[in-house]
Amino acid sequence: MHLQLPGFGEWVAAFLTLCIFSFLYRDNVLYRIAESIFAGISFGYYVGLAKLNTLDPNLFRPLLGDFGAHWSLLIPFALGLLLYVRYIPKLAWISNWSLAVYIGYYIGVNLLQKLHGDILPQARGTMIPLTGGWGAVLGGIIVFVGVVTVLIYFFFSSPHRGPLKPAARLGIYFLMISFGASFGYTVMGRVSLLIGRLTFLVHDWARPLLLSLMGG
Amino acid sequence: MHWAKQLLLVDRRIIFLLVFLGALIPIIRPIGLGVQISPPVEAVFDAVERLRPGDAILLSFDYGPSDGPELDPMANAILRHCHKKGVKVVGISLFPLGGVDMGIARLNELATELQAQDGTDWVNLGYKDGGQAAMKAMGEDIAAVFPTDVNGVAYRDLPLTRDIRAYRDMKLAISLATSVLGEWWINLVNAQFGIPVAVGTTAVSAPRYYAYMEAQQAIGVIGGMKGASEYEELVERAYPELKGLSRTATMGMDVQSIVHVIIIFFILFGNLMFLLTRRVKEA
Amino acid sequence: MRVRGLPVALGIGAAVFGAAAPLPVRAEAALPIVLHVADTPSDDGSSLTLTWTPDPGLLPESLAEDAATEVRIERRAVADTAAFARVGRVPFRDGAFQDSGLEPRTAYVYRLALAAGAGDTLRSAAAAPATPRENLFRTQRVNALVITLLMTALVVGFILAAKRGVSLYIRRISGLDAIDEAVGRATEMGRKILYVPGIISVNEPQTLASLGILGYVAKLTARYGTELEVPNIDPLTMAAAREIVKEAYLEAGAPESFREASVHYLTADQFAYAAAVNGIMVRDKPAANFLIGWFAAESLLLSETGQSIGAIQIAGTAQVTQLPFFVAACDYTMLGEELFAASAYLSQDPLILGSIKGQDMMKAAILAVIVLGAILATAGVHGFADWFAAL
Amino acid sequence: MKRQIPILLAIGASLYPVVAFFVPTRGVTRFNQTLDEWMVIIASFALLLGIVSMIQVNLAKVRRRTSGWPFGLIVLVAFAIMAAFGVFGRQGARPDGGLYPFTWVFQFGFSPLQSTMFSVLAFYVASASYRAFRVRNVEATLLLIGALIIMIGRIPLGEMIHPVVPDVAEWIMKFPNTAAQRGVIIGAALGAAAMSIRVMVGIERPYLGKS
Repeated sequence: MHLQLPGFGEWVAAFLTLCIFSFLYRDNVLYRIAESIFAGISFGYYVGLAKLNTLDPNLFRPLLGDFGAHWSLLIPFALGLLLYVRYIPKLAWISNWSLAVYIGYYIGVNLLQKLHGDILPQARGTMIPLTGGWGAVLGGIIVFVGVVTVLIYFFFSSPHRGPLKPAARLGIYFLMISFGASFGYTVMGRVSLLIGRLTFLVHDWARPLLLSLMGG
Repeated sequence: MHWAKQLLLVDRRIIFLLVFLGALIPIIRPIGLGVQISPPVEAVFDAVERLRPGDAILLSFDYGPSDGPELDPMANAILRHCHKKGVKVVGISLFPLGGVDMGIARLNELATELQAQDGTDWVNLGYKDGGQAAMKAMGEDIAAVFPTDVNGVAYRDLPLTRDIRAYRDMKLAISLATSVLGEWWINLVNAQFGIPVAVGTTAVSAPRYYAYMEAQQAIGVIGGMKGASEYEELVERAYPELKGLSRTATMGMDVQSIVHVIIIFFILFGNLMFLLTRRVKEA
Repeated sequence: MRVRGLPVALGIGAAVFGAAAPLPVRAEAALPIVLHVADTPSDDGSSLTLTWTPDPGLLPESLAEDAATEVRIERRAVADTAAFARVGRVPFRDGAFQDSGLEPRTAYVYRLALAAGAGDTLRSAAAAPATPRENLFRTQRVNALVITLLMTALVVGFILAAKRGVSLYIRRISGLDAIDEAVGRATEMGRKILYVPGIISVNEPQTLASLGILGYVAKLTARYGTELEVPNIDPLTMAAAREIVKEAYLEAGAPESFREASVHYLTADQFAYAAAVNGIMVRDKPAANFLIGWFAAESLLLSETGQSIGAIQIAGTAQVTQLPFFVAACDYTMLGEELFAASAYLSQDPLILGSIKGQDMMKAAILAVIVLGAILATAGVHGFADWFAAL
Repeated sequence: MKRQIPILLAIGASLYPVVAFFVPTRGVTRFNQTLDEWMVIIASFALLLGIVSMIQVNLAKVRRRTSGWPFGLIVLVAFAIMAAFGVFGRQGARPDGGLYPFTWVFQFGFSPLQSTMFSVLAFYVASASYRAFRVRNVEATLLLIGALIIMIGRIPLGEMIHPVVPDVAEWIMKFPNTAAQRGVIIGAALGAAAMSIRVMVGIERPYLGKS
């Protein structure tokens, strides 16, 4: 495989990667520069993304291409623009109209997503018949007891006294085991990211650089 | 126990160095440890394996570059699997910070690796804003949400999606998700439109999806780089002719094992010192 | 395969109805499958559902065993006399097909076609004409309607009650006792208290809850004369925090000991902020650290440095991904909802109080339903649990 | 008038998806579909809303030369260049094989920056594991035991120690973890639903802003 010098892209990426890693030593100006470039690019990316992927195909092109059929798109267009009027003090109150529609819509969608898509199936999934092989029964009991005690732990209308005290205690133990699992998985996730970066530095940048230098 | 106190307060940067070396060595000299398959990943593999040539699936790239090391290998393995099965892939993205670019990269890599054809084997409809709004609208009419693909070709003119109007015309939706988007595919799309959903997620969010899977709201979950390496293994076992293609997750797991051992040692050693110093104080 | 939107009732209906109809003589050309077509319930009147008994015996021997045998669905509107059009292809074994995109109030006739090899096609007798009807309510979603109405009644009811001054009981969150103890210890040691209200602005509920708890801590430090410092990453949160601390010192009767600079702004960048707060911790060695509010990955840096300088640390967040690290590194952690319950307990704000009470009652209802469901399921009664299915 | 209209709009916009969830008639579903498609466009504008305040903050910082103003300038310049590549250019690969500038800057600028920023956390997890995670009480002990089992069970080392280790890890995920996650999902869902209801009945009005 012919290894040539790492391309300009690899050099830029490697430089920025090392700038961020320099924060591990201590906070320094190189890190702050890279951090600012990151903030700037991400905001600029949103602009290009929205224009290229939504505003052009779903709004501008239909309006300009065939206005007759798509005139109703002027309504979302107007509501979208009105959002920006909040930066003009005198007219700020109008922007609340489109904000109300925007926030209201997602509130309505979210309500049923949580009640119908989360609470109903999760509650139903806990109504487990305690029958079948001992493994399934044991598992079923643990899930049932776990859900009940965790819900009791997060119950605020009565003090944790009498039977509720041991139940809440058991609930916190279930929570701790699941936090342990999340901890383990998070460590896995963070390490995977490190592997990704070091693999890039070694295979895409350092090795082609060294080999081509040695190769003369 | 003075030296124990001293050891506990060692400078943070020495620990950084240890982790750096622990990660670097296996990257330069891979070890090649085996891969153990877990049921949630096998469930997703079986779901794709049951599909028939000509069936279509929806693959949503709902992640960004910082999740690449975990989810890119998953995307590669799933795309190779679908290609081998003759399953059509409809690629979209609902994640703003880079989802569309991850999709472009993975599908182009499939095209170069297995000569899959844009437009007939797969199609990339690109990114759309709106999150739940786009998910709900695709329940009735995908073309209304994605009037064109990422290159500007009209939805109607794409041969692959000619008879795909909405979710019901596809057999499975797989979301490669980092944030809460993966949960929306379950508690909104699966709950209200019935299409089976599988989620490939970063390790950080994997534990949450066991609760959904156990309630049959998701057919399976591929969790983190470990899950990706399992799917890579399953695909290679089923399709030996794919051997030789890059398996970044499986290679990554070597490093994962070494760094895990280091961190496990840190936790045990740190707590041993903690217990020793505490006993000294009490004595 | 469960066909979308095919409720259990229709399935049973088809089986019963199928048995009653006289079985046609086994004609060689005709496919002896009896097809039933009915309006798809809970839809906008553009869909009909076809069902048939997927008995392999009805198929020619050559195809009977093959599970993947597919039947073609053919449709013709009763009004137009044109030939049957092909509208779909489904495995015979499915026993059902849902046709959509139809005109409401228009009668349609369906039949099944099977390619029986050697070019000839077997066709079933045409089913009785059926007309798709527009339905007014998705009957299978009555469970969602019940839970939505119940939840709305509880939340709105308790909020109105709280506003009318009805006293609603919420238990004292044990996290508040941990706060009292931490402030007490800091006062004994005569060292500073550091309060970090999270890294997001005031539009986040967790930040508002944290500011409520900051008011409580500030009243204690004002009364005991302990030094309090509140470093900020967000200008709006800082302004709100400064107001709350000033008012707390006023209420505690020590307005003169309130120092404006104690609530100050550091930087906007997540990791630079964590590094700066770590600098304060290492330099001033506060006796107690409070990390309460919305946190991301920098929670790790803050709690680690706090632990290494021996400070007593109280944390609180609803960010589930950060809770494991706070629990492992801090002396006490308020988990998720406890953060909101603590701020409701302190502020007695009717809006938050009423909401938490409403949620609590729903939790009690869900608990009862789960216990009842499990008992019934164990006793073999699955209808109760199925009622909760999300269709 | 300035307050009633937004309140009515918010209540209407939140009730409509709920009605469309239950009522499948042709008229209701058709407008529901239109509203979803419109919201995709409005959400696109909302996504860019934060940019105006970002520009205001950084412009003020540069104009007043407050501490760290050069970094504010870098943010604005990087923003302007990237936005220009997006608005005037295209995305994806050029026909001749290279990348359009918008995608090039993303792949070689944004992507390494974001990935590296998050990969730094692996170092912090490691140092916190050594210096901060202590079995100081029963809860922390249970947490660390669970973590160790999962971390060992999820790497090939676990299987080398004993073939049952990965199964124990899987069992923990399938039963105790599922139970606790389910409790948290139900709790969080109730909290979010309560917040939605407060806005839907007009008790809480987050859209009215500071006016």
